[in-house]
Amino acid sequence: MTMTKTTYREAVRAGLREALQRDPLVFLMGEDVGRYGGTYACSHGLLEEFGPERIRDAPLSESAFVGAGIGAALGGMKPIVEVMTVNFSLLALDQIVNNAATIRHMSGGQFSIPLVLRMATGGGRQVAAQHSHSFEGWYAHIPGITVLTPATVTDAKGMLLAALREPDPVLIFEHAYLYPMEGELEEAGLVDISKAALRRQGRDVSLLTFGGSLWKSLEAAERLAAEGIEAEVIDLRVLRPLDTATILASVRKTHRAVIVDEAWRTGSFAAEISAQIMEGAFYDLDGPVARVCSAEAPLPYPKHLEDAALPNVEGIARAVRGLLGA
Amino acid sequence: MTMTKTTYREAVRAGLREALQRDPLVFLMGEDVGRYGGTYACSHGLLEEFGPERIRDAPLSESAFVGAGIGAALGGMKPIVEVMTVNFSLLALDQIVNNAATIRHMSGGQFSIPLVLRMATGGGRQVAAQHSHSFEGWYAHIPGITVLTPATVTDAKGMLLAALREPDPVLIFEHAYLYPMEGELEEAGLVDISKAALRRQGRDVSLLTFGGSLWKSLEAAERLAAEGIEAEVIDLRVLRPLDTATILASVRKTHRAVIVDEAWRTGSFAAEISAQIMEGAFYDLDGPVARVCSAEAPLPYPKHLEDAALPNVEGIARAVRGLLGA
Amino acid sequence: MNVPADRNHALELLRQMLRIRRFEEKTAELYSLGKIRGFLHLYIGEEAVAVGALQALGPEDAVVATYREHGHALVRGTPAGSLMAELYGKANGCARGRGGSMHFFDASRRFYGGLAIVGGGLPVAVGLALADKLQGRPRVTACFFGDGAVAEGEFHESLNLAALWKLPVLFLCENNLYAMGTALARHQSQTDIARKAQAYNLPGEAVDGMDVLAVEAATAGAVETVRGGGGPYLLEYRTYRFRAHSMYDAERYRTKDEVEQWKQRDPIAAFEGLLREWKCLTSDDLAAIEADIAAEIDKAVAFAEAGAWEPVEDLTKDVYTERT
Amino acid sequence: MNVPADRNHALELLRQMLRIRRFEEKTAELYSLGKIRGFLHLYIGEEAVAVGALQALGPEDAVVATYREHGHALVRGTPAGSLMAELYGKANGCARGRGGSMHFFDASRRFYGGLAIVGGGLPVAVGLALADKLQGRPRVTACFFGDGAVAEGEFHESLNLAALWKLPVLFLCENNLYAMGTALARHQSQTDIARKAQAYNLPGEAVDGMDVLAVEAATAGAVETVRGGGGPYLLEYRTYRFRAHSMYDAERYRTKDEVEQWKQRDPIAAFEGLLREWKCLTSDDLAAIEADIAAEIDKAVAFAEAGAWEPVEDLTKDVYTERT
Ligand SMILES: Cc1ncc(C[n+]2csc(CCOP(=O)(O)OP(=O)(O)O)c2C)c(N)n1
Ligand SMILES: Cc1ncc(C[n+]2csc(CCOP(=O)(O)OP(=O)(O)O)c2C)c(N)n1
Ligand SMILES: [Mg+2]
Ligand SMILES: [Mg+2]
Repeated sequence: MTMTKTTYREAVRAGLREALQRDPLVFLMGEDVGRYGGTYACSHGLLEEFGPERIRDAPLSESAFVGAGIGAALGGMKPIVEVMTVNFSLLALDQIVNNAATIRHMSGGQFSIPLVLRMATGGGRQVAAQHSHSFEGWYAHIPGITVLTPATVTDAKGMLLAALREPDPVLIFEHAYLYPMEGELEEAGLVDISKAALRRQGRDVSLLTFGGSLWKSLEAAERLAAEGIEAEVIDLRVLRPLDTATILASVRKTHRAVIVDEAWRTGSFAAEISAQIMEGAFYDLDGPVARVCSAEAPLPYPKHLEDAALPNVEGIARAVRGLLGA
Repeated sequence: MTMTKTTYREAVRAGLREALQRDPLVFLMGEDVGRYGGTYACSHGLLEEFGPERIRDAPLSESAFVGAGIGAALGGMKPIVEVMTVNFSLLALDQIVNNAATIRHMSGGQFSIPLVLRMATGGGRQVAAQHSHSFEGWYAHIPGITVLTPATVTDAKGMLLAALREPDPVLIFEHAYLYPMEGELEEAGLVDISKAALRRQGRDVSLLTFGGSLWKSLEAAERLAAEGIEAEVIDLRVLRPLDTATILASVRKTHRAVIVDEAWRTGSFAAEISAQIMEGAFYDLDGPVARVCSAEAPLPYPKHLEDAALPNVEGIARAVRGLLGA
Repeated sequence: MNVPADRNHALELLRQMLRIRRFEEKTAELYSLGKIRGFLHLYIGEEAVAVGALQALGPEDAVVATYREHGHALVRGTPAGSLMAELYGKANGCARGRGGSMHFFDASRRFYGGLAIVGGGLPVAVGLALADKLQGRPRVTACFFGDGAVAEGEFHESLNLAALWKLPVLFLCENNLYAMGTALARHQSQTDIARKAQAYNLPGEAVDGMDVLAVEAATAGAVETVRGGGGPYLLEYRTYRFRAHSMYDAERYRTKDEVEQWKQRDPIAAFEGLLREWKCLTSDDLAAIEADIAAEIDKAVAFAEAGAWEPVEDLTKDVYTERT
Repeated sequence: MNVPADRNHALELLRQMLRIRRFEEKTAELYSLGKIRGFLHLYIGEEAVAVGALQALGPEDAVVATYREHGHALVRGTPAGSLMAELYGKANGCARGRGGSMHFFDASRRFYGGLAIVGGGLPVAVGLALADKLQGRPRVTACFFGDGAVAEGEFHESLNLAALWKLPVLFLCENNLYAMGTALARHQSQTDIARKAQAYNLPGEAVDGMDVLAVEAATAGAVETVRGGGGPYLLEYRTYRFRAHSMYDAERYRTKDEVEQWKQRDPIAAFEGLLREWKCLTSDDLAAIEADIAAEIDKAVAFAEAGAWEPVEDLTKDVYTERT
């Protein structure tokens, strides 16, 4: 297993490059992926390397180019479509729900749509209400698609490559806050996109989370460890289909759980996790499962309000202490 | 209190007519609300009565006419916008999330958007995968809007009139299956749109549901009563802001709950209800809360598969029996 | 059209239009019997469009259609039995019964639906054409949609994208003057749909959609341009729907008179008249064609009746590809 | 323009353009100091558009703008201090600090954002105009958007709706030749944006957006038509953004040369030259204007610096209207 220090952004880029090199059917399409180099610079340099046919700048037409990705996949290509951010993906939602996720089943299995849809997600960069959404939980509601939330540099690259092997649509949510993050890129064959990952062992409580909130949860676990509380941290990684077994195994061990999800609390994906624990591990619980989510308000611009609105390390630690009566 | 026998469809129409008569600022806009008389005939006759300025047929442009409803509300009107069905509302979702729900908060409270958005929802009429969605749970995730799910003829009319008194956007989901349903229309002043309703008293289990599933749940309760199991049936009515107090009070009494929601199970609003019970009544529970939802597949056309996919009376009863070990 | 040389072809056009007409008349009957359920949108009156347009395509080309697609699937070659079974919701239907009337699919004929969100097929067609262009295949994708779809944002986005990238798409607008109950002038500020092509710098052309030969000729010309690398093409077929929008429609939005006037231009009757004038068709010919079609439809109904229901256990099959 | 009679007005045009320029230069500086965060999109180079266009509106008219709206809000009359405080995220900002650079709002001036989803403002503008029409008020709504927005479906849907219903909307396209890093010809198959008006049967006109007088004249003409009940109007202002798209942009998509050439056409320098030629402007005049503006901006910064942060307890205030 080789290990390289790299950023999340570079890991995404390395994944894109490898995919494009490996398979002539792969191409990248989206707003400003080419000449601009990608809003988050994930595709910087790829236009020069692969040319404008395979690195396609699209007009501001989310519905059309996502739909075109679906059509291209139906036509035998392996499109990677980048929607600049999850915020704009609402404009393409009909294509995702009614075509990408549905055509295989509705046609009686006649058609495959091997489409990979990438988008940046999440808040925390002071870009205010219309640019800070976390809708990956919404997407995880839709049967027919796979929903990935890479939180590490290894997953940032590896999940993309694994997604391209899937015969059905895969959505990848890259937390915009993570792009500059450095980490160790492990290259040890194919990354598994069916399982949650244990990121930290613990016995007192399970912290269940994904994406950008993983790092906050790990930091909270460190803080709690200093207080003698050992939190187990599970990175869900795949929101659909969910690896319920790993979640339940952890909860059965710790008997307590806190779910951390950056979406608004009501109707968050955290609720789904809580409900599944209710259904699968009720008798193992020593107390109610708690959720740490975003405040129920459009995310405001100023840092102090943004910090107050989003899940934060102290808030997570406090929720755990609350559960333990500590 | 006067009581009149009427259909759900007629109750909606009576609400529309009363609103239009009462307030010259009210108008109705949507696809085929005028000359066609409304896809579900809810607005039949209104064009003749109120004229084309107030009963406006819109082109197939969901984003534009929903956005125009937002703008008209900002401009001092009280628009009732009909999106033919929830399936097509995805095309207008950006307007709903990023403008309707957000502008008040984001502007620091400067603007009001007294918009009422009505749409038909749900499955059960063999119209297949693209016309059978239940997205009211998705909408209930969005802070800034109110989400109503009238299940009775009284609510069909009364909630519409109450919604028009709100200064902020209200979404009303009318289950398409209910339009021909007959019921007693109670006219006893304003309908409350802040509370869930107890539709049936019971001591053994709480059935928590809304919209089209209310009637299935009531029927299941009858079936269970014959077996000696007394189910309490709560009609949530308002998905956002949710009346958690009523839910918890019922669960504290019965110690058991089954949630019935026509959405796909994973990420359904039923999960939110389950999580809230976890958080608010964990120690009152005699067993895990269960969910009865739709199968995780696009809804197929044939009746036998549709019946198998959607929550049904026997499935609800079975879930209750499962909880009670009966 | 060269009368004697093309007689067989001409008879085939007539036969195809009649097939659609009779097939749909049967479906309306079966709908009242409760054999077919859900939404059923009939194409009756518009047959010349699908029949004329689809002559121009080869088997490698692709078709994307709407919920009003019985005619397109029939002409494209999907067996009537497979379509009828689909309407019944039977497992021997062209989409295993899951789609019903609005969602015909046939991979073997590159028939990509039967998509029922208005405008939703256009981006998919653009993508199919993109795949062909990227793989250097000389194929075209024909995308059918109604006049109502022209108001949707996806019409605009798709035409721009296709023109920008010079993709081999035929945008085929079936302008039947109504989007459900909303007349063209009530949903389009510019009622000349073909003219909208200029906004995307692509060729646009209006055609008499009641004249199967005009439809065929115009479409063949457009296909030639598109296949030759000329980029997308917009055709507007001016036609009319004789029946209600769907089986639930009380038709309050148009007069009986208007409908009657358009029926005077019935594309089948008109073409039949022409063929008789040209001495290409005798009453015996017609009777033979009708008998053929009647037999085909009887067989289709029998096939549907005999079909099995998909087992309930398969409900979630093919939500995802099965992993082996 | 009648030189002597309009001298004051001409100086005001210059002053407004300079205000925007200096205000934004200050914001760039404050951004590097970390006083302003998030996205910051500068309007520098495009000042003639907002300044010229907004002359034509009265106080009852409405404005809908994009995330690149500092200039529009300044010209519309929102005090610079209120805007600067908004950029700081302070509670004395024009949106209580919640919106920041992309979301200026000012109800008292009918300024409806600062909306940052590209294309998202157009339907809202259509609705504002609809409200006016329904209430018989002789108002117009001016809706600004970029060339990039023209590709979005909402452009198409909104123009059709407004034209169909003859609503008093001005569709004002600020064509600065780029949508972020994508050049016009790479996002529009038809680069003549004004011409797209024909697809909606409404008047469209292209204007030199670097010439404040041309902008003013064309917009005044359009407003007259629109206010007179002529329905919507599309204006395309041909302009150029001198700075990066936002503060994060490495500008790989265009050459320094191209930018330099456009800077030769700087709308402020050009108009200044014209005024000097006309003997309407002396160096002293200019110095006085600059001093005025400098003082205004200093005051604005002081106002922002002195502003309080909104209390954290108010985070969820105004998600809904408070019930009393
Ligand atoms: C996005 C969307 N909005 C609304 C509908 C409901 N609907 C189905 S068909 C139709 C009319 C479409 O008219 P047109 O495009 O002219 O096609 P036609 O039915 O005339 O063939 C409507 C409004 C839909 N299916 N999709
Ligand atoms: C729907 C949507 N897609 C993408 C973006 C990201 N984005 C912000 S500005 C911009 C470019 C817009 O270009 P244009 O409309 O020409 O306006 P300009 O910035 O040139 O003033 C993009 C792609 C967005 N805000 N909204
Ligand atoms: Mg039509
Ligand atoms: Mg631009």
